[in-house]
Amino acid sequence: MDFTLSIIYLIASITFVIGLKMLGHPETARRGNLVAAAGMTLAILGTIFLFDGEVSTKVYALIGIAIVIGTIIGWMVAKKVAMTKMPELVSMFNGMGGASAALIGLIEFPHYTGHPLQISVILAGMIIGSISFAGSIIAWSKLNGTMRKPIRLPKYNILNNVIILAIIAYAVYFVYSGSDNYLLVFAIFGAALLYGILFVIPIGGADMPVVISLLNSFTGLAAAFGGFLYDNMVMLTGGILVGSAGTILTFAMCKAMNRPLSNVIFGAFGGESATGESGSTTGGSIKKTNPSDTAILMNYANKVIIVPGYGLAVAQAQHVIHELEELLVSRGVEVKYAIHPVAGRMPGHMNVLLAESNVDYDRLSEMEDINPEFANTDVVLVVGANDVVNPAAHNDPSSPIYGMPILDVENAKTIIINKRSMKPGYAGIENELFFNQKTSMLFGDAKDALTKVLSELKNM
Amino acid sequence: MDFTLSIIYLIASITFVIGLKMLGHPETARRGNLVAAAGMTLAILGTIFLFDGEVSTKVYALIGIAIVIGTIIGWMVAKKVAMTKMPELVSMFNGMGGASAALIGLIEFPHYTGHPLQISVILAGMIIGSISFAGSIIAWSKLNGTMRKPIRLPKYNILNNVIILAIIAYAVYFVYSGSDNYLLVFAIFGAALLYGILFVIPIGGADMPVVISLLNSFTGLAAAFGGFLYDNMVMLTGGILVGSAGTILTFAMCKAMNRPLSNVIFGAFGGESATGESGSTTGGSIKKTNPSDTAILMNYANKVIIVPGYGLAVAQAQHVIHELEELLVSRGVEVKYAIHPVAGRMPGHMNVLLAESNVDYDRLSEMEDINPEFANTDVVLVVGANDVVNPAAHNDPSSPIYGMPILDVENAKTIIINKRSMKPGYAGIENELFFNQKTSMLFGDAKDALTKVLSELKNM
Amino acid sequence: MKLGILKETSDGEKRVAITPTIVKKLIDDGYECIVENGAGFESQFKDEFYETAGASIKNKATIFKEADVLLKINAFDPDEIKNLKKGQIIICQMYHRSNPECMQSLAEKGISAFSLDAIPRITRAQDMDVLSSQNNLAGYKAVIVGAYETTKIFPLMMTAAGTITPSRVLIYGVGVAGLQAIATAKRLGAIVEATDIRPETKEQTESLGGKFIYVEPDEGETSEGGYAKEASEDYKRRQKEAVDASLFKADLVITTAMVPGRKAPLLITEEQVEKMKNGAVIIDLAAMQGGNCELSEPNKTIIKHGVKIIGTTMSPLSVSTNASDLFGKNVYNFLTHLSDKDGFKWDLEEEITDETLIIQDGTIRKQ
Amino acid sequence: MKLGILKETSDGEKRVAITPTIVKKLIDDGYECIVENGAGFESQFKDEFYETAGASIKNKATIFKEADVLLKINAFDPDEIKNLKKGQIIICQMYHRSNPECMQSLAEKGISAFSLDAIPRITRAQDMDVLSSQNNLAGYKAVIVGAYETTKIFPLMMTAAGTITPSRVLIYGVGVAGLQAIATAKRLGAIVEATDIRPETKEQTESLGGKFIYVEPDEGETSEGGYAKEASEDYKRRQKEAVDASLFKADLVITTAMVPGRKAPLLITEEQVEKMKNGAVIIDLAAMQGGNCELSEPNKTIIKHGVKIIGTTMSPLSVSTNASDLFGKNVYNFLTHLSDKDGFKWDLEEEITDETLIIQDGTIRKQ
Amino acid sequence: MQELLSFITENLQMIYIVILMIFVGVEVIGHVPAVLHTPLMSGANAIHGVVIIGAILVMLHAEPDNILALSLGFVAVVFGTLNVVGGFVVTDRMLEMFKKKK
Amino acid sequence: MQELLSFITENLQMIYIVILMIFVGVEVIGHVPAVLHTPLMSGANAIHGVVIIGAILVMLHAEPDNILALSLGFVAVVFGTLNVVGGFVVTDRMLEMFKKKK
Ligand SMILES: NC(=O)c1ccc[n+]([C@@H]2O[C@H](COP(=O)([O-])OP(=O)(O)OC[C@H]3O[C@@H](n4cnc5c(N)ncnc54)[C@H](OP(=O)(O)O)[C@@H]3O)[C@@H](O)[C@H]2O)c1
Ligand SMILES: NC(=O)c1ccc[n+]([C@@H]2O[C@H](COP(=O)([O-])OP(=O)(O)OC[C@H]3O[C@@H](n4cnc5c(N)ncnc54)[C@H](OP(=O)(O)O)[C@@H]3O)[C@@H](O)[C@H]2O)c1
Ligand SMILES: NC(=O)c1ccc[n+]([C@@H]2O[C@H](COP(=O)([O-])OP(=O)(O)OC[C@H]3O[C@@H](n4cnc5c(N)ncnc54)[C@H](O)[C@@H]3O)[C@@H](O)[C@H]2O)c1
Ligand SMILES: NC(=O)c1ccc[n+]([C@@H]2O[C@H](COP(=O)([O-])OP(=O)(O)OC[C@H]3O[C@@H](n4cnc5c(N)ncnc54)[C@H](O)[C@@H]3O)[C@@H](O)[C@H]2O)c1
Repeated sequence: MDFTLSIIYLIASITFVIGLKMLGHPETARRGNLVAAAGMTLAILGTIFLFDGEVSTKVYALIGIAIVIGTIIGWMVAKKVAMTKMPELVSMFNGMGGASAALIGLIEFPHYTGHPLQISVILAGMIIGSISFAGSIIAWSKLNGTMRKPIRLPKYNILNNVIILAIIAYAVYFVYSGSDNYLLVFAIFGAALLYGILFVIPIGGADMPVVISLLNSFTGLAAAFGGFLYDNMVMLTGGILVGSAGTILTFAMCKAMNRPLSNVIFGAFGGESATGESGSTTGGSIKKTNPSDTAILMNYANKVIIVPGYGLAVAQAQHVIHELEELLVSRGVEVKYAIHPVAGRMPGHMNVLLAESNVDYDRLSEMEDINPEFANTDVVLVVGANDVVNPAAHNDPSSPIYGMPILDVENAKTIIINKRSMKPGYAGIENELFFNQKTSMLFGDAKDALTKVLSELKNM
Repeated sequence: MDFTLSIIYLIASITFVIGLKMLGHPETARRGNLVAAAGMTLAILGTIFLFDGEVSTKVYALIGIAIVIGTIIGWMVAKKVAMTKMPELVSMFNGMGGASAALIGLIEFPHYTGHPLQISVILAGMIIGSISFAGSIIAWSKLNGTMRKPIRLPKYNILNNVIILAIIAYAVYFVYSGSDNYLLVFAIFGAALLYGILFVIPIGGADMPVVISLLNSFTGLAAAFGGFLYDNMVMLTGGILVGSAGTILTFAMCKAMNRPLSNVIFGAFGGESATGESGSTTGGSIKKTNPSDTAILMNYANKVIIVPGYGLAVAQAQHVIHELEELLVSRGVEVKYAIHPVAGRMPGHMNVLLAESNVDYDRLSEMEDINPEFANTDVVLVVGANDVVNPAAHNDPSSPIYGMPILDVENAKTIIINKRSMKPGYAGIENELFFNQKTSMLFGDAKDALTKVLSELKNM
Repeated sequence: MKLGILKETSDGEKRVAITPTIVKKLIDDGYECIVENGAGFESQFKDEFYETAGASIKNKATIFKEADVLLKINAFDPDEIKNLKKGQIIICQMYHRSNPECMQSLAEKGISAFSLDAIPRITRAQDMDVLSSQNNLAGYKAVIVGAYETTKIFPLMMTAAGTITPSRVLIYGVGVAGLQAIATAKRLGAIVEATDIRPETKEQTESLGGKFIYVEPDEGETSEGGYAKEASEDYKRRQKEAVDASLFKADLVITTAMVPGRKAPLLITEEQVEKMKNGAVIIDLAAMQGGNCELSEPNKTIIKHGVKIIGTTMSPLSVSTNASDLFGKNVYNFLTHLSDKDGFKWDLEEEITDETLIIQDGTIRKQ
Repeated sequence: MKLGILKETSDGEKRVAITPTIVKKLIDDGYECIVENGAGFESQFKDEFYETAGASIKNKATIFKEADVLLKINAFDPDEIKNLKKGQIIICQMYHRSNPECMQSLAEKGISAFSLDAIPRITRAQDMDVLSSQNNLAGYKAVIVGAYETTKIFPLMMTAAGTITPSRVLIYGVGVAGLQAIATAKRLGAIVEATDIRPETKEQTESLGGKFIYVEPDEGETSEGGYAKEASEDYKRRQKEAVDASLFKADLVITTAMVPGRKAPLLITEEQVEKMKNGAVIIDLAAMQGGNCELSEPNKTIIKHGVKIIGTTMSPLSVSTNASDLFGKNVYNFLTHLSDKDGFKWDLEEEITDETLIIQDGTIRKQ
Repeated sequence: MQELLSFITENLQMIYIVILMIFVGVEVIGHVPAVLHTPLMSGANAIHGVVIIGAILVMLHAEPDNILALSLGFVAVVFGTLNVVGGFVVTDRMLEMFKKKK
Repeated sequence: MQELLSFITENLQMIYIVILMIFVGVEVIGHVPAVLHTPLMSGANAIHGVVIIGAILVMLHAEPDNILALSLGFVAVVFGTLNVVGGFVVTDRMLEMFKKKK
């Protein structure tokens, strides 16, 4: 292989590693992405322009056109897409990568019949690529809303296992037999696509990110097989890197959701749905969040309002919340406490509590003063409060708290609610705020949860 | 190369990586060491028993004897050495590794004359090995007390640079000339030894751990060159691993000491000594510690006593210390506060402070009750107290505090003192406790420092 | 509508029903206000303050003559009732269930009367709830009085001259007053224990750093509309057993236990007082309702068996400035809920009006 | 050696110099103790308690006759001095510099006298320092008295009936009493500000959560042996400027500023009081030494310009149990430092003995 | 079996590379805050777009008249480019929220 | 120069391995608590004792009558063994303090 190209590939591999590393820290993430992109550009240009063999201009032109088309579409779509649609786009792009890998296998197959090793590599790449492609497309359409309900055929688990085993057995036979039957390859290709579809279809929309991450690492693997085939180091290393990092990421995501991976994938077959967890009776669906996301949101906010309630007192979390507030202030965030007149269980309960941890009196705002401020607040952190932020007081004349003035946290950009469960507060009524689009629930004892948020914040 | 051996080497390489990784976490560290040791044993046995060529029993016997001798000595010394002497032993072992690498070069040289690449690899391994060997021995003798004072020749910096440049130039010339003059090799060997000595000699004893870590990564590099030479993957990977990990570790150690590496190595030439920093006038030397060591010490202690003083109040660190105490208690550590009757600036100052953060009254002990307990206490954490733990009250009749009862923290196994500087307290007098063998100083504002300790603790 | 704000007549009462700040708000809302001279003096509100706020200062007789609505904190005394005119409306705390004769004479005058203590304990009415706002201050002040009266200090102190052990405070009844008492005593550094018949108060006590003495509750509901029900004999026995150890060690005991419409439960007998510490203090906030302590007498301080027993509900009176502030705000919220500047709404379907309107145009609606 | 413990005679004094616990320790050390009957009554120490501890209860005359050493808190009054016998030793707070006649009459009796207020402020003597131990309690109680007397509550409270703003407490003089006052007021939730002539008190104030009002100090040393020196006229002017804004907003003012051996500095003039809030309270702990407030009178409560001015040093007296505890411990430490069961050491080289022994066998050593 | 053995022996260094890369991948992700999970996934997704190099190679190697290979290759390159370009751009957009003050 | 180029091209995989190993080394150390610095150094020290394999190979390769090589090799093996055995044992002893309860 050409020396310069080798070095270029080496550099590209290194940028991938470094880029990925940088992606793992909020401050460097953006630059990391650029680093990896630069390495990728270098590798692509090198591959095209430093190619050793004879290539007709026609082919060059085709390649050029393909790249231009891909670039324009990719760029436009990525730039235009709404923030909320990004995950599905990632899924789509992932599918493209898988398809690309599968196609390579399909094309290369005839050239290598008879070399069992190469054939196995080709088949592996093709199968994995196809699964990833088909799975991603399903994931995309689920996130997209095209396919709404998880579809469950009977005996799912068994069916799926049978298919994948069949594919593997068939591939092994194929390699050993040394067959060069192109049609059979297409059959395998088709079976893999089918498996991809069946794999994702029963999984609920809320678990899609995990699935995408898994398929992402599949595609990495497929790319690595390509690297094996061509003895191309950058494909190999890049693919393996994504394969391993993607796998770890998948586990990390499951952990953040507090569920084992098997539960995400196979749990689906058990008929249990992700939204079924919310434990709510109104049937609306809630979003859960975790300390680390909470920390990031607050760290990058301009204005945070904390709404303490009885739960803060029960958890005796006044010291932690004060520390949190101080840290945020030291990072340049504007922080206030919104004190509802009947928060807690006695008049002035919140005041006693916060005075104990030396919260500055000037940071406490009365309800009337703070209510207009929620509209320009980035994050509201509701800690162990419930009735005092319940919009039923405005909306529901039949509610026992109807007519009570409340803190209008609904107007803020993001609402994070920390409590232990979906149980109601003093008034014993449901709170529709928990089901608000803008609301995320941070479940857990206030002291525990805030301590975790605090330590995440410190690590930023 | 033999297949089985390759796999064995592969496994060994992996154990090294995993072992090192495990060594980085307190809970897994010990097992990590064993994992790496197991891999090493495997690699050594494999090398001997799976060797392809014809070997006379005599040579086998010699190898056996050498290994037995090395094992017995190494084992005995390592088992017998006192805790405090361990760092110097590590230095010594490191030197042995360096010597071994250097010797390999010395022996192999004649076989490879004329292969410029091999010769450069051999020379590099030999030079680096020699420097590491000589440097380690000096480091050992410094820690050992044999060589006490840093020795400084005039124009040190220049002299050293000249020597190392000369060695490199000479080696390059050697490779290019294709010379096979064995004597010249010995000359380079000698020069490298000299450089190793000169390199370490001016550095003060307190900085030796950093130097050893640096030499450690040197030896790793030398081993890796050996790996190149023999195309031996386990040597290569093991050596590179230690080389890179050792370098990072060196920087980490410097960072923990709050000094740049250049300051450790070249600062020596500037005539500045490590103990000169203490800023004390009594000339005794103090030990500094850091939040992470403090956290580990307390985490693994059975009993910790906290001695609060006026500084705790100034820093308003009462909430943090309480959190620290709670965390330790939850980890099964027995924690008490020792309250000196005149700690702070008003009667009951510490009580007010600690009550504010809800410290349980039962955890507070009066001086008379707690004094006998220090003897079976693992760690005493003195936070912003000074006069109330000053042994001058017992020992120095001329002291203004002579005759005042104090907290006998001296009797504890380890004493950690947190304050911002070496400045005296209310009584305006020096405190010899700071210079006690058992004492480490944790400098910094109490709130800052304890917050750091706390977050280290949480990560354990 | 013309509102007349009267000076309180009961002994020791220092509060006033409406403060200058509230007068200003009422006038902004279009009401007229006339204030009896000296009404706010004891709560540090001078007559000038009222005048600045827009009220006119008049003497009692004039007010009774001119006002459409008469505002007071405590029930009207016979002298005052005599001066009422048909069609006038009065608002005050009447405790109508315990004062049937007074209701009778009011009805005879052909007036309408709203009682503030009858405001239902519903969420919507929280900002009119004078019992909560005043009991809250009572809880705070009871601790201050206790700290003032005992010969010990509250916090633990380890000093050169030896260690002072913290005082032990025991609180019976963890309602509004009890909770604030827990908070305040805790703030001052005492060891605080509390007990109540309603089991949910355990968590509430702990949320303020107090220790709860748990007594297994009677079977069935222990509370009703937020208030406690009466305890069984068996409960009382078990309560004594559980609390006695703490009682005999306590330096300060504050009792706040009440059951609406009944005599306050008897929680501390003379026999128990005898075993208490020499120098201990009992503050009985339920003294007016019969007292939680056998020996307590309303508005009196007694020393018996070495224990000082203070029977009072007067605690909020001594923080008259704040107490009047809150009371005034409650009344304001109540008033603007029931009426506007042109008159009352008389919406008898509405729960708050219905519950508080005791006498309507000379007819007694509630007994 | 026989120690006689006398009942205090001054008005309002509730403490006792030695408590039963200390009696026990003294007896264990080999001393003999006789206690005047009723001596501890007001501090909640009954005569039985002393007897249980090993003392015998006697009447005053007997004690004066039998005891080798006579112990009291306050200076001996003329009646008592009459009863002293040559060779007896007395220990109490004599304030010898302000009472030369009293010293004279004591000297004439040919006795020896130790004054507890003369104990030097050295580290070694901290556990005998009665001024520190009593001022500490005074600081605490001053805040409690303040909270008792004002018509407002201390903490901020946001309630359904509106928000109560926190009280503002201003403290002059951040010595032992001042610091404890800051701590206590802060605990109760007030906004606390303080000022002092010694600049090092800034950090101390802040270490308790208080806000310090900094006044640029005079050139040169501001303190001597831990005590403040007298302030210059210029300083006083600057101090007023800096503090006035806070003073006129304060709900409670506690003054503790003193300069040993001199009249207490005048910090609040009548003119300033006039501008203070209606209903504010001033507690002048320096009233006995001339007062920090122009209007204050020792042991009197005055209301002027709407401000209640309480002149007292009596604050520790009202926490007599603890005050006696600490005082007794101080005296015990002092006594065992100077003597053993067989008699005094009379080591005049030793600083504490030297400074406190005012009269030796009828000769006045210190003026 | 023998084939496999010899494969392993021949490609030993490749295997080292794969294993080490796995370690690197695992370590690099280490403790990433959860809020970065999505951008990280997206970034990794862009990186595996490196498969485009394979697609390019296919085309470069293809006979100019092998229509099937060329057209499939063409599609593969378009897909690959989509993966790469779209991947990096969308990641960048996701990460926009992290710019701002420290 | 040409030699170097060809060396690099020939040993490309080796270079990948070296670079990846460096990454692994760096990442593995990452954020190690300071108190583990010394044991970690000691453990790493034991690992580079892998140089003993070189020393063994030297002896294995040596002619049975090449006294110089054999004796130097002998010394090298002894040294290497010391490094390995001593290193692991002393590390283990250092780490004893970390055993105990969680
Ligand atoms: N202020 C007064 O004077 C007074 C007096 C009496 C009644 N009230 C009434 O009390 C209510 C006060 O409203 P609020 O919003 O403060 O309280 P709330 O409505 O009672 O809600 C408190 C919430 O805190 C959560 N919580 C409890 N312990 C927790 C812990 N350890 N960690 C995290 N969360 C915890 C609970 O949910 P989980 O169980 O799911 O964690 C609960 O939903 C009002 O309805 C008011 O009318 C007030
Ligand atoms: N309790 C009383 O009633 C009373 C009254 C008056 C005087 N005193 C005297 O005060 C002394 C009390 O002893 P002590 O040991 O409590 O205090 P200390 O001897 O005054 O020592 C306090 C130490 O805290 C350190 N410090 C200050 N601010 C700090 C911060 N923000 N973070 C960390 N450290 C900080 C200071 O060292 P750095 O500056 O280096 O940080 C100082 O050496 C005794 O001498 C006693 O006699 C007591
Ligand atoms: N939801 C609302 O709008 C609202 C408003 C104000 C108060 N409240 C609630 O109402 C409850 C009662 O308040 P309150 O202070 O006016 O009550 P209260 O004054 O009637 O009684 C005081 C306390 O004494 C207790 N008690 C009665 N008998 C007892 C006995 N035998 N032994 C021990 N304790 C006994 C009661 O349980 C109560 O906690 C409070 O918990 C408060 O939270 C609710
Ligand atoms: N080292 C020891 O053993 C020891 C023992 C007890 C007290 N002390 C120290 O001695 C100091 C004095 O204690 P104290 O309370 O007995 O003093 P004090 O009672 O004599 O005076 C009270 C305070 O008033 C202040 N003051 C005087 N003139 C003032 C003015 N014009 N304006 C404002 N403030 C003025 C003083 O600075 C002092 O802080 C304290 O700081 C204490 O820490 C030391």
